[in-house]
Amino acid sequence: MPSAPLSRRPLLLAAAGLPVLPRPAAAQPAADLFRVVTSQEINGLDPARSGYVFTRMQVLETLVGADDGGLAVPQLARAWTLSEDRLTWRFALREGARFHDGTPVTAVAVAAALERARGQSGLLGTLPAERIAADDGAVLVRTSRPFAPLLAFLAHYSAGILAPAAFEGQAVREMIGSGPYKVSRLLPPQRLEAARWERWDGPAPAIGRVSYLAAGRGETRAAMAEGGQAELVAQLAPETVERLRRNPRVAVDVRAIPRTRLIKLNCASPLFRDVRARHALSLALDRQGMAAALLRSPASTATQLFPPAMAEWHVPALPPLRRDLPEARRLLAELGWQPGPEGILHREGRPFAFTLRTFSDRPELPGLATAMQAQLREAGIDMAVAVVNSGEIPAGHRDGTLEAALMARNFSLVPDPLGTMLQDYGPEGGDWGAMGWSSPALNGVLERLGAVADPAERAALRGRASAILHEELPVIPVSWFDLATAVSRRVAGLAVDPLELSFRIAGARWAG
Amino acid sequence: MSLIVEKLRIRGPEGVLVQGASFALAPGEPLVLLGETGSGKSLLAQAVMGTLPPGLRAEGRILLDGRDLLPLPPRERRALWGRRIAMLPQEPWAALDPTMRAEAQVAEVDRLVHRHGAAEARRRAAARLAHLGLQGAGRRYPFQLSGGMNQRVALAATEAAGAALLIADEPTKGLDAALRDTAGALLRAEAEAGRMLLVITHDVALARLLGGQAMVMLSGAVVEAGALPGLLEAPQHDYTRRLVAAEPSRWQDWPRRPPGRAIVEGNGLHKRLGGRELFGGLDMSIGEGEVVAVAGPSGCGKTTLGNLLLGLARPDRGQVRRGAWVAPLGLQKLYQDPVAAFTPHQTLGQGIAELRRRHGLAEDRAAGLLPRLRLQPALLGRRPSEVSGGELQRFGLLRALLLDPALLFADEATSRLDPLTQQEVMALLRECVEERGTALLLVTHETALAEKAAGRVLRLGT
Amino acid sequence: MTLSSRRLLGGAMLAAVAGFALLGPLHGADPLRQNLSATLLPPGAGHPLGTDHLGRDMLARLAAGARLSFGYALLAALAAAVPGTLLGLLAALRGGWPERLLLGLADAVQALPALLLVVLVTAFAPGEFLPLYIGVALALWVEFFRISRNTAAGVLARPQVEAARLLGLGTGHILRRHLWPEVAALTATLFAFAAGTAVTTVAALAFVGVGARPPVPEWGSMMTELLPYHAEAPLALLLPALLIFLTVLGLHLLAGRERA
Amino acid sequence: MGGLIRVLGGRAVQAVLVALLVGTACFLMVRLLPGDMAYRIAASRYGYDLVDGAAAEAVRQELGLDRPWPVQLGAWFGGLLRLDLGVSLASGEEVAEALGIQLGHTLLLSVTALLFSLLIGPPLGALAGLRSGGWWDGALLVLSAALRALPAFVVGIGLMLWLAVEWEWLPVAGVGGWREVILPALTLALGLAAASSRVARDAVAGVVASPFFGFARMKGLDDATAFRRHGVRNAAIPVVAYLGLQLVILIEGVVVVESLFAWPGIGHALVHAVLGRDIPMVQGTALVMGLLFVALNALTDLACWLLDPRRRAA
Repeated sequence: MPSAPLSRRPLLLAAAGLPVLPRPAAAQPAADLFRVVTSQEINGLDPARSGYVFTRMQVLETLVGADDGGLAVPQLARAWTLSEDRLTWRFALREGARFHDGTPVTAVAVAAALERARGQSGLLGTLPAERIAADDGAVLVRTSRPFAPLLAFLAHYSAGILAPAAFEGQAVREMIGSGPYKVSRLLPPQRLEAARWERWDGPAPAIGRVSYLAAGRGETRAAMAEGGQAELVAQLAPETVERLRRNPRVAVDVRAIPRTRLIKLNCASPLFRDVRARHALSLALDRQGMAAALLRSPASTATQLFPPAMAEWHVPALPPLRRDLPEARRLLAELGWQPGPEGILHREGRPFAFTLRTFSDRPELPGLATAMQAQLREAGIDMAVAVVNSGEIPAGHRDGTLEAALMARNFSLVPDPLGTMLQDYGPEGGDWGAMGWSSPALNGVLERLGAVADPAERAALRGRASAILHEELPVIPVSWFDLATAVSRRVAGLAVDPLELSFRIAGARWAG
Repeated sequence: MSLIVEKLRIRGPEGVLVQGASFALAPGEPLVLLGETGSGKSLLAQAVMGTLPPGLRAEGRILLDGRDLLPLPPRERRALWGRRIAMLPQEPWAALDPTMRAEAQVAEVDRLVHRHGAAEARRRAAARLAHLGLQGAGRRYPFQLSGGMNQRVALAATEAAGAALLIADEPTKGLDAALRDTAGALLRAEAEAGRMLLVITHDVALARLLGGQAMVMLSGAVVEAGALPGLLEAPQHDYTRRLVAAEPSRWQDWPRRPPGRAIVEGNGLHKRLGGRELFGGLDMSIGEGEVVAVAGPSGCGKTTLGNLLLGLARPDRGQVRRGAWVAPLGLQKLYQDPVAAFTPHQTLGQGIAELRRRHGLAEDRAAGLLPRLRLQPALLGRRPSEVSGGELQRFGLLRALLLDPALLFADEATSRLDPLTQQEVMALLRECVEERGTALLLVTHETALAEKAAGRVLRLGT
Repeated sequence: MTLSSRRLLGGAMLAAVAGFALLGPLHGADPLRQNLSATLLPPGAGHPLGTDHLGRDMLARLAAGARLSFGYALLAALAAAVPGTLLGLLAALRGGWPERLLLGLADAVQALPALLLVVLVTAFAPGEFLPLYIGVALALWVEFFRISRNTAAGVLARPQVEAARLLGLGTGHILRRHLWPEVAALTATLFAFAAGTAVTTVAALAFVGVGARPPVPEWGSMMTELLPYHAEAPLALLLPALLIFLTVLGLHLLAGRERA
Repeated sequence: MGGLIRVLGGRAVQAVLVALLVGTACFLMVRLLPGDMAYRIAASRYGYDLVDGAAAEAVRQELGLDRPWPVQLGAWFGGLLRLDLGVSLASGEEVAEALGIQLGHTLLLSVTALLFSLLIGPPLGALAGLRSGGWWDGALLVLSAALRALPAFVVGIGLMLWLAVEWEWLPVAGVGGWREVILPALTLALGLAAASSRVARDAVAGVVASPFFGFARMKGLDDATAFRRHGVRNAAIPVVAYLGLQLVILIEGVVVVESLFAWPGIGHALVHAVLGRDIPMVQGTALVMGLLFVALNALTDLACWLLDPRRRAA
């Protein structure tokens, strides 16, 4: 093992009075075990709750998967067809697929699992499906209206297919999937161990055993990567990325993913009703500073809502969002805001003050909120920060008490962002989208997008939608999202999935 | 085998504490050091043992079998402990390990100091305990044994060590008369068995019991020395004379007075304590100007009876009636340990001032009482821990007298005092009875004292 | 070390922390002023103690934090000490069923995880300081109650109290002259620890996500905020700990009596 | 024997009190919290990205959150009598089942931490007590104040970087084998030892100054023997008695340490349950923690009873 470069860690240890001695021989990990560390816990067996663990660990399979670009690829379904009327989908299954209890994966079992998943409140519940049934060895899904994003929905982890024996009534009692790895030990909410499923019908995975550990703290995850105690560490905290890059043991993969940190504003409130106020707020933000200092990724500075990674929605021609304090002040003055005591803007005797709700599930958010607080203060805006449970944001949206929220929105919740767009920026707004704002023009564009098939027209429509959101700013983009993953150099052939659908361990092998 | 002490002088930071004491000790003949608290007699014992408190320094010579101990390094002096010099602890119930059985505490000396086998050590310990009349007590813990039994366990452990020189510092402190006699006999037996015995005490009766030689110390100096009991029969020095005269058995009887109106009356009193019946169906009354003593061995319920009469405790059955004419604060008490009866957090003067304000008493009351109780006004500025036990007990009396009590309950009020001080405090109590007509309830384990002072003696637990 | 020199040392430590709190602002930096292009600077010119992850001046933040943490911690300890001690005295004096009731309550509260208490109380007003410390006080009062009740019960059994009663000196006198001086000595030591516990509990709360509202420079929250940067700026992480250490040790030495 | 029964009986009463207080207090407080409970529960069920009004409404219907609160509370106590703690609102698991697993982990962690702390704290404290006023006495005071001043997460990170990353002796975090328990247990143990070393120091100083220790030396026992025979047991009594109170620190520390070291214990579960408004889980967790506290205290009572013959006789 090469000796580590001089780090500042010894400083901390020395400051704490601990001796820094030469390290002993590295602790040898158990052979043929691929250890995954992430932040997300295992909350139960039901795919609707913790499916992401089991699908990413390739224990659980969905009918279809998605490639890096979000296009559907075969998984349990080896092929599918869509009827003329674009209402009936027919999925042919892999013949040799077997559940981990040894029973074959039949169309009946798949249909039953999907039917049950629809009954759970969750994403699949919103599917406009009329009928899911087995038909002559294939799975038939009939929708009530043409529904293009169906494949994307079926790729979602909550649509994971469990064996009939996994259920006891409606409840999931055992994790019996059909993927290349079979659960050998489960210690919820922290740990999962799985081993190669010997009767897996695909190419046998090169790596025999896998384990999953949920470590909530970024520091812990970073230390595990640093100490060579994990082969894959997902969701690295930004401040640890730089350090890990210098670590010869791991390769750090940082890639933009279709997720954006943004401020949701209550556009119905007098503060933000005028689009100029929203622009002023946007102009007051130092996105570059935050991206550089807090996110450690200058490229993640958001210049518009959609990151370049979402090539279909990102419009390079849009004027980038920027910081311009004098312009922000000018816009606010135009709206009648005058500097008052302590430099806070006042209008008709009332200060420009509001509370921003955010949450610590994503550890960088409170820090960003604190940074923005100071930046807005320079423009004379008094923003308080409340770190709350994430549920307070949709709740506040519903009861109208929300003034502003800082959050991260995933546009590939289902691999096609259109579903998310419809949910967030429709006429009623959305819990994680616009609030008190609606644009007939945008509604028209989105409606058209669902019906049109011509690629050129679709591209134009998407560009139009992006432009409207950019102009109106119902939400203020702050930064795009980098997914940072550390992969041990002991591993080869592992490509990080930008959609976070799978860790893709089955396709990896040990290096050297 | 001998101990010779030559011109032993002990210096402290504030001057000389013991001025050139010399004596010699031979096997078989005890040496008793008599004197009051603070006379330096304990320092003498500590100098021999090598346990002087830090800051004190001994000069002169202490020859044990011809070897001078004073120049020896502490480690070598430690090595003598148990094997050559042993010290019988004060208050043996505190000197025994509360979590170890009695026999083990004796046997460990044989096993760990003298390296006998475990079985042999146990056998020896059992024999020693049996010899001291403690058959069957070896399996018990110190808290399950009486004070006297604990003292014998400690003696057995000391004996086991086998030192030729045995030092006993106030071995009868806190013991009642019967136990004191037993302890004296045991110590004398040690001397007769051929040990050198040095006993430090203020108890003249113990000295008489032990016999041998005696030295009387006063303010760090030896004022008189001689053989017992001759020294006590014909004391030369004034202090010795007073010491001897202070023995209660030599007191004059107090005048007997007819009791006046009843102050308190107890009828059919029953009381159990710790699962044991103290008394059942006891009748008792105290009249104006009367002196009543309650006597008996420790633990017989003397204090409890007094507390019942004062209303500080309730009887299980029976009732206590107080004379209608008695003022609400007309019953007062003097405590065995005066230090515990005062709050340590204020000066005596502050305490008295507070009492005066509370009850609206005239300012010169206390001032007038001070000379009567032979108390210096300067003492008022001190805290309870900064005056002597005798002085503090007189302050306790002063405090009670301010309230014109009809009855004073003196609960072993003089048992912790030096004989002379005891005599002095008792004399003051007598004056109260005679001049003010205050009734007195004396609780004491000293039969002689009870008989001299009281017109009526109630014996409990016999 | 003699008692008085220990006290002197303890007083000096507290004076140092207090002086820091008072003199820190003289440095002139705004504890809230950010500079995202000068984050996590080591100590140097302009920033004598460096900057934090948002480029805020550490000296200014620590000094402001001293006023907050120090003040609030003492307040929380006081809020626990006063009712706890009073209830303890009351229980010992009154005896009977109120005493049994209070003892049972204390037992039960003690068995309740203190963190749960604090989390529940703070959930009413997230990020506010007062509930945070009220929650801490709610958990801490039990120890004061116990110590004062046990001490008072011990004192009440002493002859000095019986004598005072016989002398017709009322309960007020017993409380003032007999119980209080004994209880106060122990309470003082406990107070030192309670104040320290308050600061570290708030830090622990901030760690599990129930802390002060940004951008308040409170020592515990500062440590939580700076924890991710432990490798880049270890000093910034340890400075608040150093101040807590001085406060706890100072209070401990000042309070005197040896007791854990 | 009667003394022991009385002591343990007292603990049993305490256990019942704890159950009543914990159940009611948790329930009322969680109910009184601002914000909509259905949203919180839905958020912890499906992840915050997927919560919307519909999911919350479904939760509200499913769990009967519209029922009057006395009915809900009564239902919980009724279940408790049947040893049924209900079903987690968030995960849908049986609370008792989930706690069973978590409790095992927390017990393993706590007991290991307690053992470590006993190996560290009392011996160091005893050394200071033997020479009270000496240099080590002062150093230990400073050390224990430092450990008290450092929040557990800072100590934990330090140990993690030192023992796991720098030296690679131990796993950084996780659960599964015996090696994983060492770091979190050590973190907790240092905090505990900071306190127990002070108690041990005082106890030993007290024993050394006691007449019975002096008498043991005067009997001729050398210092080491005297301490072994008469010091250890007597000094151990207050230390063990104090352990009972210390357990509070332990249970507190568990929350932070479990979250830092990804240890699937009960403290971790408690924070999640409170943040997620999972009332049955909060009640169950707090109840188990409270009863754990009572049970461990009963154990220390028992230990004191065995150590101290005076208690056995009482």
